Formats: sequence, structure tokens, C-alpha cells
Amino acid sequence: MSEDLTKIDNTNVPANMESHDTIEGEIATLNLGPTHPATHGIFQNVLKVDGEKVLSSEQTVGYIHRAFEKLAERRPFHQITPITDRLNYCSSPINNIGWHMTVEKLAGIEVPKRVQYMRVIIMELARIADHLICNSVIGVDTGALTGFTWMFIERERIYDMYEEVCGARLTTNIGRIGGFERDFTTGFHEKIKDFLATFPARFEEFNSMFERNRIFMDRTIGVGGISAERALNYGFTGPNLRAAGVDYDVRVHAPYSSYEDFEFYVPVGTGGDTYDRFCVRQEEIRQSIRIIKQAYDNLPEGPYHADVPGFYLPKKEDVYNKMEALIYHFKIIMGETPVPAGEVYHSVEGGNGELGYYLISDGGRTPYRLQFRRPCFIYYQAYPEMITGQTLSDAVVTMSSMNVIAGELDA
Amino acid sequence: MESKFTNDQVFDALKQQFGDAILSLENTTDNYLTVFVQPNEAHEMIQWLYNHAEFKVQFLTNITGIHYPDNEEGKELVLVYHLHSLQNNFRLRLKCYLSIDNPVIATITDIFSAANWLERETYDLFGIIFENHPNLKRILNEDSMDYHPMRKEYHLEDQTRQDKDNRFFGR
Amino acid sequence: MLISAKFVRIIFFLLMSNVQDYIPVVLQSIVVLGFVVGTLVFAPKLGPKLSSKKKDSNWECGIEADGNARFPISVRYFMIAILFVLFDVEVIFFYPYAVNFQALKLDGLLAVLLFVGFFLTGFIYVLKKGALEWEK
Amino acid sequence: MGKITAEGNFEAINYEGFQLTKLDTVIGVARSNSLWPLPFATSCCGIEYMASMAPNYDIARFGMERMSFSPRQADLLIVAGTISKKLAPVLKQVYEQMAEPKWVLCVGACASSGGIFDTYSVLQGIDRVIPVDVYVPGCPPRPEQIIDGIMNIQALVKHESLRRRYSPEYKELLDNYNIENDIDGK
Repeated sequence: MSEDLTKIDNTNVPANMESHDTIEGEIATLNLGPTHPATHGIFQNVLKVDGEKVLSSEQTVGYIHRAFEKLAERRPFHQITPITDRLNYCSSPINNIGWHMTVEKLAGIEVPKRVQYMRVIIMELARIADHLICNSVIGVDTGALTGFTWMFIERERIYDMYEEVCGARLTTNIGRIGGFERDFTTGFHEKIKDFLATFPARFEEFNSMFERNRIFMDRTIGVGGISAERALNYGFTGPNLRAAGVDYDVRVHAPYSSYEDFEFYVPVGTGGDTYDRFCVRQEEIRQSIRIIKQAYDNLPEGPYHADVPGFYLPKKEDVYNKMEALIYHFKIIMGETPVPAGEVYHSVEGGNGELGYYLISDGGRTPYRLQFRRPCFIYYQAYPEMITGQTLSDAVVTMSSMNVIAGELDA
Repeated sequence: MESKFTNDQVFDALKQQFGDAILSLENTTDNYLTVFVQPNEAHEMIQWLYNHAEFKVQFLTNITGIHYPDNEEGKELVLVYHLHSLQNNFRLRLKCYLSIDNPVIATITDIFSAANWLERETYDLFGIIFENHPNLKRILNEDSMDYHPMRKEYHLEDQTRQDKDNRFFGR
Repeated sequence: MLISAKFVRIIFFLLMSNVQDYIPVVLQSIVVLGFVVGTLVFAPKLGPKLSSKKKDSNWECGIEADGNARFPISVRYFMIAILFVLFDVEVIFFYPYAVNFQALKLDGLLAVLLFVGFFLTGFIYVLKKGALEWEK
Repeated sequence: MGKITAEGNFEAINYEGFQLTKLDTVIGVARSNSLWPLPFATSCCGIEYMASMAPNYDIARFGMERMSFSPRQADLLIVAGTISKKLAPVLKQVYEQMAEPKWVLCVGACASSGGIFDTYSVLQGIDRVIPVDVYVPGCPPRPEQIIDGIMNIQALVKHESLRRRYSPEYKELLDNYNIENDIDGK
């Protein structure tokens, strides 16, 4: 195998490849390369292909490595939130709120009940948005573009709801350490009522296009399968692991932000193939709607942020009239938040699995070390094992069903 | 659900099994069991925890490195293994001190295939060498990069750029 | 170019017969041919053409291509293509029969059945030899 | 004698039932309304670019219905997202293999100047590697901003002379980026 990966030579065949007689034709080297319609992101797979069957795959990642962890060591705690939502940018609120919870766990901040419910609503909306994009892209890769166009309209409605809460659409920087910067506006209430009323019906329409569709089932059942033990050994988490049959979900396993108050179940597949991943994500969208309904119906009254003046920016009129508020305002803006020294690992259930933050702080302005446990980066290693022996078109569908997001892959 | 084991139970079992290889215990804010261990014993320890009948610590959550430039000689780099037993909902951390001039430790890709890229990333960013790792190469950075960027002495910004005047950026 | 007598007689006949109603047909064909040939000839002239070594090497998803793409691919593809052409041409022979099969009564049917029989044996031979087998 | 009007901002002499205009203008209008984009979408701006392709903002209204992932049939290279130093040669290769005439739309702060990622691994702006025609600010820019960038590109395409790609200025531009070309031959 050539040393420099950017040069592919198909002259020498890897040792473990049995040689083919000439009637069968030589082994071809195919490049599922950096710019490719099938790789919804920027990563490279050098495939050894015999006819249509994939024999082996060699991966190169790191094409958009942006040094998140080094950047995080240079920024005060509340300025790291904009970085976290560029990790998995399809569901950035989950990353933001996960990061805020990590700092609250380190600083020992108790968040009022209303904030926990608001956070659950926002995170479940983000999970719906993430699964929508993944499942409609599986549709695109099996040739049905309509699903994508339909479901993007729904995603735009979720964007509108984000805008009501935080003003941004995709990279949301939602919430603050200790709560939210503003309560749910009336616009948000209308939009979420309208969303909860009309989205399930449209979603079932989208689902009816794929779930019992003969072509889709033939294209995805038994494709890119992985067994439960191999999935666990490869560090799978999230929908891909649940599709393989292991019901590990951080929201149930280690409930955070009062997830234990809501009643929902965790869908689990059997075969671990692309069809199971698709169905697990579809079912998770339905469960997320259930959670949002429960959380929205009994949203408790109370403040929308914890009373932690050291972390939470005071109101503008207080800043102009009160001395302490001015001092707090100045200290927070300059990044002097009183974060104690310590070490904490906190994980949330992201769109792709257990999204973990390992934060070590030495009491200074910025974290001493912040490491993101990025689920995509860990489970994408299993890709060669899942596609060896399958045909090329199955390799493409398997890649999009694993929902590998380039930003999270090479942070 | 609550985890079935307390930290002390697991710590005592480890202490009893590996004796002086367990260096010290550290309590952290999230009070997960955090144990400093000898680097050359780390592989057996993880193997032992993996096959342990009750603990069943069979899930590798994370491998990462930390650089403490002002630690004393031979303890500048710390390698952290995050392990997790899904059945018992029990998390623990194994930490090993490594010296910066030859940070070498045995790979655990034979136990967890998830460790393959995690170790390559730790090698890429910190320079920790994992013995008999199947394919120890840089994974995130270009192969032509000659230093390990996450070490504290290196700058965040790319030093070859001219168009950003340091005076205006407080540097 | 030697123009044979017969050819001259045809042109003479055309001219003498009421040629006016042929003018639209001729005009139409000129416009159609003109458009097709025109776009094919003038479009490349309008667009700029630059070439360089890197630009002319084949496209490999963004990295430099290495080794050549011309190597003996698996024979299955060729086999399937040729068999398709063969049976497709066979279908064309049904058209004349299908048009006037009433007129051709029974013996016509027998002839076509014989014809189909030949192809059927060929098809069975192909199946037995496993030429259409895709996954080994 | 007809009246010179700038109807739909292209200059033509209008008569009853037909118009007279320059060949450049006709070709320019035709090109600007049938640009085939190559979406070089790497990160968050790529998702916002997908949003601008989706029904709500729909760049198909501007004739950009067909995405071409091969540079051979692409006229417009849309670079949306962060370009790291590891990706720079790939971007340059894609740009060089595009068919002339080609334009580059650089979407987002990361592609224009490295954005918030002023780090050791990110290329601080793609104009270090390839010439860029239009920059769209924003991190990520809203779909309306991307469409504004596209309309600016269309204005460029509409008023570009047919000889520009053989002009010495264009040759100098390519030489600055040491992109191989054989313009002096033409």
C-alpha cells in the first residue's frame, strides 16, 4: 500500500487479497474521495473494488480539522459555546446545552425546574432536526429526492423556532450558563403549538414514502450490518448502537436536565443494518415529539435562569443603576467567571450518540484542557468492516445512514 | 439508574489485584473513580476490568492526553482512559504519567477496536507513541506537520501568517 | 462527380411536379439541421478553451490521479451488454410479424415460433453457463 | 428606429416583435441564467447552502437547478465552509479542472478569511489558493445572503466580455496563483 495516501497506485495488491485470474479482471482502486456527492462531508475512502464488490477500504479524515480543543484553551467559558455548536452543526442546541451543563456541574450551579424543561424542549427539537436531515439524505442516496425537499421545509420551521429563542438558525449559541437569556416569546409558543399540531401528519407522510417502500427496503435491508458486540467494541453509541440491538441511551442511563420526569421508550433495532438505523431514527423522532408534548404541556412557572450573578449577565437597567450589577457585567464580559478548579466529564445524548465534554479547569479564565468525546469520530472507524463484501452502492447508503458529520468527525 | 458498585469497592479490588501498580486515587468534582496507574500495567488492568465477571467494564468511552509542562521530570504528559460498564452504569478513569522525552505506552486496540483512531488522535496531538498500534500515523493534521500542536508550548495561531498585526490582537 | 442519368430524371420529376408544397418541408429541415450543426460548430468557438497538464489529467475526486484507468475489468459487464443487444435485436424482428399476423395465418405463426425456439435454446444455454450470474 | 431600453438590465434596441443586441449580451444573459454550481460544501455553511437549495429559498429560481459534483460540467464553484490546509491542494485541483469560463463564490467567513478559526490547521481564506469572484460574509450566512451572492455572480456573468479569459489581466491573475495556463497561445 503506497505510503502517501494522496497517491493511489493500483499496481501492488495488498497481501491479504487473494489473486484473481485474468478472466475476472484486475482489482480496481476507486476513490470515494474528498469531493464526492456520496460523502456528505469531506472524508476520503480509497476502495479496492473487484467489479462492484468492495474488497477493502482505507480511510483518510481530518480534512476540516479546526483545532477546537486548542481554541477552547484560549477562550473564557461562556465564549466556548459558539465553538461547540460548530461540532455537530445539524443539532447545535444539544451541543450548546451539553456544554452549559458541564460548566454548571463543575461550578455546582443548580438550575430551576423551568429551565430544565425548556432545555429538554430545545434539545428534542434539535434531535428531530438532526434525524430529519439524516433520514432524508438516506432517501437521497437511494434515489428519492422528494423526501429531502419535504423534510427540509420542516427543518426550516424548527429553524424559525430557534430564531425565536436565540436569534440564529443553524449555529445557535442558545442559552447561557445557568439558563436562557430570555423566556419563551409568544412567537415561540405559537410556532411550537402549530409545529406539534401539523408536523406528525407530515412526518407520517414522509415515513410512508420509505418504510414500506419495496425498493427502499431492498436497497437497505441487510446492507452495512454490524453485530452488537462489534458495535460495542467499536465504541458505537446513539442510534447506530441502538439499531444493532443495545438499548444504551444517555437520557435513560444517566438522566440529566429532568429527563426522568418524561415517559418515553428507546427504540432498538435487531440487525444493525441501514434499514434498522433508518427505522430507529424515525421512531426516535416520534418519541421526541412525545417528550416535547409532555414537557410543553406541564412547563413549570418560575425564573428562566438560575440566580448566579457571577455567571449570568445582569439586566441592562440594573447595570446602569446598580454598582454590583455593573461590576458583574464587566467581569463576565471580560471573562472573569468564578469557575472553580476541578475536573469533570459530562455527557449528553447528542444526535449521533454520547457527546461528552471532559473539562479540566485550574480556576483560571480559560479551561486548562477541554476534550470533546465526538461519537462520529469513534464509530466511523467501523466503516471498512461494515462495507467489505458489499457492493459499491451499498457502501454509499451505509455511509449516509451512519450520519457522519464532518465538523464533529475532525473537530 | 444507580450504579451497582461504589468507587471504593472497585478501587479495593484493583488495589488488591495490582498492588503497587495503583499509584494514587484522585477525587474529582464529578466523583467518578479516578486512579493513577503505572503506564506499563495499564494494558493488563484494562484487560482485567474487561474480563471481570462482576464489573464487566466493557466499553471504552474515550482516550485523551493532557500536557502539564511544569510537572516534575518524567510526569509531563498524562494519558487518560475513560472506561464505562454499561451493565452496571459505572464509569472510571485510568490516568498514567508519561515523560515527555519518550512517552511510550502499550496500545489497547487488541481489547477495544475503538481505540484505533483515539490513539492515533492522541499521538497526532500530543506525540504519545502507542507500541504495536496497527497504523500509528497522524489522523487529523497533515502528514507533513513536524510538531504535536496540542502541547502547551505551541501557539494556537499559525505563525507563518503576516496579515494579522499582533498589536491589534492583544498579542 | 459522375451524376447518373437516373438521378437527373428524379430531379427533373421533382421540379416539374407541384414543388410548392415541398417548400415548407425543405425549410423545416434546413432550420433543424442548421440549428443542430450551428450549435455544434459555433458553441465551442464562443466558449474560451484553456488547457494545462493538471487540467487535462483525469478527475480523481480532488487528488492527483495515479496509474491508468484502462485495465481489464470483469468480463461480466461485457457479457451482459452483448446478450442484451442480441435479444433486443431479436425483438425487432417481431414488428413485421405483429403488423400483419392475421394475414400470415398458421404457417406464419409456426415460422415465428421456430424463430423464437432458436433464441430460447440460446437463452437456456446462457443461463446454464451462468453468464448472467452477477454475485459470484 | 427602435428605442434603446435597458429592459431586464440588458441593453437592446427594441423593435416591434424583435430586438437587436450585442452577441456578448445575449451570451451573457444565457450564461447567467444557467449556471451549474459545484457545491464544495464542507461544514456548517454547507448545511445553510442546502437550506438555500431547499424549497423555502430555492436557488433553482436562478437557473441553478442542477448541482454538478464533477468540475467538468461546472461553471460556478461554491466554496461553503472551512477549508483546512490539508484540503487546500484538493480545492486547487478542483478549481483547475473546472471548465472555462468559471467563477468562484466564497460563502461564509471561514472560506473568506478563516473566520473564528484562526488556528494552526485552517487556511486563512481560500483566496490564498484560488482567485475568488464574490465573497459572502456571515457565519453561516443566511440563505438570503447566499442568494444575494449568487445574484452578484450573475451580474458578473452577464456583463463579462467573451474575450476576458484570453486577456493579459486574466493571465496575470492566474500566474499570480501559479495556475498553469496556455493563454498566450490563444
